Amino acid sequence: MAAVEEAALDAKRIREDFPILSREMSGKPLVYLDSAATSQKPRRVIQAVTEFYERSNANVHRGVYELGAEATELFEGARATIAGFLGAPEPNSFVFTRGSTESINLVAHAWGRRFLEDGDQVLLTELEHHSNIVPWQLCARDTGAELSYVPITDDGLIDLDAVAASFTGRTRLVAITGQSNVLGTRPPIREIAEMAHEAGAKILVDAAQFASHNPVDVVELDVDFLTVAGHKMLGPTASGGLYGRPELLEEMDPFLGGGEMIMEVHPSTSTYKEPPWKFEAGTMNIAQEIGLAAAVDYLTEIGMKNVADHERELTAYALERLTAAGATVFGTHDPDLRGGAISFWFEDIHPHDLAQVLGDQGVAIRAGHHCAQILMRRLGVPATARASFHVYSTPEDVDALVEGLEAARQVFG
Amino acid sequence: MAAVEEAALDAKRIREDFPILSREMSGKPLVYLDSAATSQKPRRVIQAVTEFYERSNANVHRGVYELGAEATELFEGARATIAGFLGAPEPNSFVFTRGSTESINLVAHAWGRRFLEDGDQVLLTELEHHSNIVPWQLCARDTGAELSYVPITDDGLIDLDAVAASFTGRTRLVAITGQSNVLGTRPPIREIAEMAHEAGAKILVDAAQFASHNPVDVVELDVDFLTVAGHKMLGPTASGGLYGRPELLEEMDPFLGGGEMIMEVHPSTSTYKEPPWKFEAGTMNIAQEIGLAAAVDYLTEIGMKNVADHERELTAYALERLTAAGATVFGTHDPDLRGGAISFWFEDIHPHDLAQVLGDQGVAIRAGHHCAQILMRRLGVPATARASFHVYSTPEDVDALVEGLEAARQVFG
Amino acid sequence: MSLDDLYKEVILDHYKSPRNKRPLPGATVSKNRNNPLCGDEITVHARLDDDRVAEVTFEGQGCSISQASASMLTEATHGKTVGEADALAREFRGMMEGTVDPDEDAFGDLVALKGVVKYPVRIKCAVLGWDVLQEALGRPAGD
Amino acid sequence: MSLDDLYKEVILDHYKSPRNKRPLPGATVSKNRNNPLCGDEITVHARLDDDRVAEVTFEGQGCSISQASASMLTEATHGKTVGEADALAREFRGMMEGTVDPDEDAFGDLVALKGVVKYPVRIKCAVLGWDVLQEALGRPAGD
Ligand SMILES: Cc1ncc(COP(=O)(O)O)c(C=O)c1O
Ligand SMILES: Cc1ncc(COP(=O)(O)O)c(C=O)c1O
Repeated sequence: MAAVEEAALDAKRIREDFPILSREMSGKPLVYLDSAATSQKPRRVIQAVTEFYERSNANVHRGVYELGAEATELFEGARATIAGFLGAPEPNSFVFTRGSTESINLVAHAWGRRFLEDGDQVLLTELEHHSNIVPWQLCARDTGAELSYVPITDDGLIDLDAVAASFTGRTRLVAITGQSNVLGTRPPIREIAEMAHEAGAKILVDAAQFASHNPVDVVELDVDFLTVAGHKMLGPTASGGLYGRPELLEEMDPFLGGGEMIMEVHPSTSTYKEPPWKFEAGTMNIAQEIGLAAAVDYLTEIGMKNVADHERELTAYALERLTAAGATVFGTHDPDLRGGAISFWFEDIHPHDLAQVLGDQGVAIRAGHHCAQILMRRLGVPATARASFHVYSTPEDVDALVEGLEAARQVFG
Repeated sequence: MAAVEEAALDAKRIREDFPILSREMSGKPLVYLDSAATSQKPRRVIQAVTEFYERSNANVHRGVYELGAEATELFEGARATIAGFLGAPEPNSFVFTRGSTESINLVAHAWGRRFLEDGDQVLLTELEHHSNIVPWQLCARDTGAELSYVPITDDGLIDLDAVAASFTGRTRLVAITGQSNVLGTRPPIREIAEMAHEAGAKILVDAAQFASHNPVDVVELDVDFLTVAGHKMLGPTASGGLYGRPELLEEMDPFLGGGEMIMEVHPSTSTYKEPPWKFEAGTMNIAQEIGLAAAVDYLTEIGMKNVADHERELTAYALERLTAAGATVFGTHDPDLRGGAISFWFEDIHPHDLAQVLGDQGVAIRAGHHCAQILMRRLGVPATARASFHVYSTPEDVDALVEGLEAARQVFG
Repeated sequence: MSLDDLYKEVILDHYKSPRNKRPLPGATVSKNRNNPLCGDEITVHARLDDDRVAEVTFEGQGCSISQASASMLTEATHGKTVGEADALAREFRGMMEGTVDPDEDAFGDLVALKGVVKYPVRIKCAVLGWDVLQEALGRPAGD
Repeated sequence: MSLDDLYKEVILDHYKSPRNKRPLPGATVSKNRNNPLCGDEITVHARLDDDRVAEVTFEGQGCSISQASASMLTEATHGKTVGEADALAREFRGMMEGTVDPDEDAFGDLVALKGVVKYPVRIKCAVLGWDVLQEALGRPAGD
């Protein structure tokens, strides 16, 4: 099988770094095919968190004593590591948040409510995750801005003509996924950024999936905001952040108020620190960002290009085997145009039932709307079954999935 | 020494549960007296996090497979544990957040911006931490509400007459600390809640310090909101939450928008889940809340009454020794009226220099405004030095502090 | 846990050959709801005759559990008074919460759904049709 | 790290007996700033005579590092041109960032502050007075 011969990375060896992968589920070896929901964590990330608590735990930015300085160095060092991973021009253009959802809400408050006006347009796409829709709905409610959605092609792709046709004279922001968590589709971000800027609009990329599976360079992509979900890129839950173009971060409102983001507090007004600290109120997710930096180091050692290649090989293999087994796979079947989140429908079996039967075989896949109800309506299905990959996924995982489908056919056939 | 003879808990034994306490700092055994900034973590909490990642990691609420159900059970089980610890009437009255700061911001957005109107009053006190001031300033800016501050007595206490005198016909909310992070002062919450309710106002208690050192019963205190900082009560960073009276949570706006907090998403509007999930957008701090539940179990085994008693004993001892050494201790000296955050000034030595010299002796204390600039102005000092305790603190820690003062006197005397 | 507990014969039978799955001309009430988790959707039509559920049908789509439960529901409540149907809905919910041990006689096929209790994520699927029914009967349940 | 590197004799001397710590009647510029981290506060007064810092004093309160640094600053910039004073401020900041190895002659007592580099939290204290000076000279530095 081609995928194995010219493997981009040694997934078998990598698997040994992930303690959870040796557990069983429902009495069978665990086959984890739900990395788009959350990734598993390598030992090194878990240890980075443990070591922080066992050796360096202190609150940051304020302690004069050595332990406090150590914790601050680890925390700000994590910022530099993660910013560098994204090609950010400077560490301080990366704001720590709990993940992609909080990052998008941050922009919707600190930039959106500050700069959007009645009648302005925010351009989304039919691919978007609820986390890149609902914050804009709430922002639109407060500002009078309007949302519109670039339609996808029947193949689940974003067509540049469709994007061009969606701009109005009032388009102020394009908020778009870097990689669909349902179809794996990757819109042409570089080109859309150019169109946005020509139209005088900003562009935000929801990179919850994109950044965890592809090399990212925010300067080359020329985007204004890019959000990161640490827990999907081998990092701890509650880690992640927001890259923001420095000039934009500078002029934005604060988001959450509290300790650490201020310069001076008077009874009715306050002055704020410079970005990124202006957006980091109260005690932050210190251990988690340090863990995410360990994940980023781990991914960098593997090489993000290899991660993407591995994903493409697995996706090609899975598309071939699922289709042969009789599944209907949504979105394009061209593995060069998509990442490895594969949504499918199998015979008359409801995805929920399918996932249940598969789960009983030790195979973890997701069933549902994947936080993308707008896309589900466009696809004309109430839900899909979804398999998704990360560095530790193997062709054997795909084989187990396909065998599981046979079991489901027996129960429901 | 009295404190040792009738000890409320065995701090020496407890210390063995905290791996970090056996490290050195600046070449000396670590004497950690900065628990009000963040507490250290017992092995059990660190292990709960590790075990989650090694054995049960999956995204919650959505997985049909066993691993997903397991993770959901641990996460919702943590909610029940923490809610129970606070005496909350039902687990679902506890919303997960990153800590006290995010919780207060949540209320300032979801309740404040929804219900406060031009000219309404939000009543704070001069004791408040910036995290219980700045969110209200931002909310006031957006709603036209006004902030006022109950003055403290010269002893750093909140006098009920002063509270009564601060109410206006337009008071809608009293937002008050449960325990000052600077002076240790504990305002009489039960009585103030009664006054607030009589005036038709709600009461929010910032329990970042209070809940980590005292037994809490939200029903008995009769408060409307109470915020918790997990990292200060032996839990992981990025853990914590908000207790909210169920009827209030019910009628509040959403806060952050995104996946998981919705029922149905349509292009321009959405419907939301019931509380608490309505306020939990995107992937949450899963491992962290599970870690916090382990911390709560640990504290419950020790007994919060013993934690409070231990703190009182240590505070009494520290007040006595610091005063004898020539330090000026701010706030009341009555250990029954205060918890163990002890701010002091020592001779002509600036707190920052003091903390530096102490740090060199292995003694970690904090120097600065402690995110309480309004209180600093009231005390008439630019900064204070602060020592603070938790279950692992001992009279010997206080002794080391006092010895360190002698060293500082030698450098600066 | 074994899958056989969940996907019992009788459940699969109701799923594959649902009873009373059709529109109901002359219905006096019709209510609709969906379960956003899995995209299940159920409409319950009922013709109420005085205080009695004279006829009840359902329409919708979804997983085997939600569809089988709705199918069984139409059989179990047919001819009952509104009060009896509501009581049955509440008993059913009790069974799902593990607080009620079902009376096999009153429950009939519904007993087969007891296995769902062990799969917490699926409980909402089993309860969906009953929520809609109670709403249709004017006895809405708390979520 | 040793405390002696930080609290050198000369620093403690400037701290305990600050030079030119007083108001400056006839000052042509006065600027004030504080460091919210530790509550340090410094005002710099200068009498500029053409392009020259004819006289410079400071007032304020704060930790030994911020006060000693300000005291040294008044000695080091006295009589310099605005351009020279600004250049010194930049060199000083370079020393604090570890990018400039100070010229002992030009720096004088200021060299003693080199030990602060090892205590990152304290760098802001050392730099505060210089920030104010540059602002007073109309050459504000980025934060
Ligand atoms: C009284 C008080 N309120 C609020 C906070 C902020 O809470 P958190 O650390 O959870 O952001 C703190 C801690 O810094 C505090 O001591
Ligand atoms: C495309 C996409 N956007 C946003 C999110 C939400 O991000 P987070 O999990 O960090 O809240 C997800 C993950 O659920 C996602 O797949």
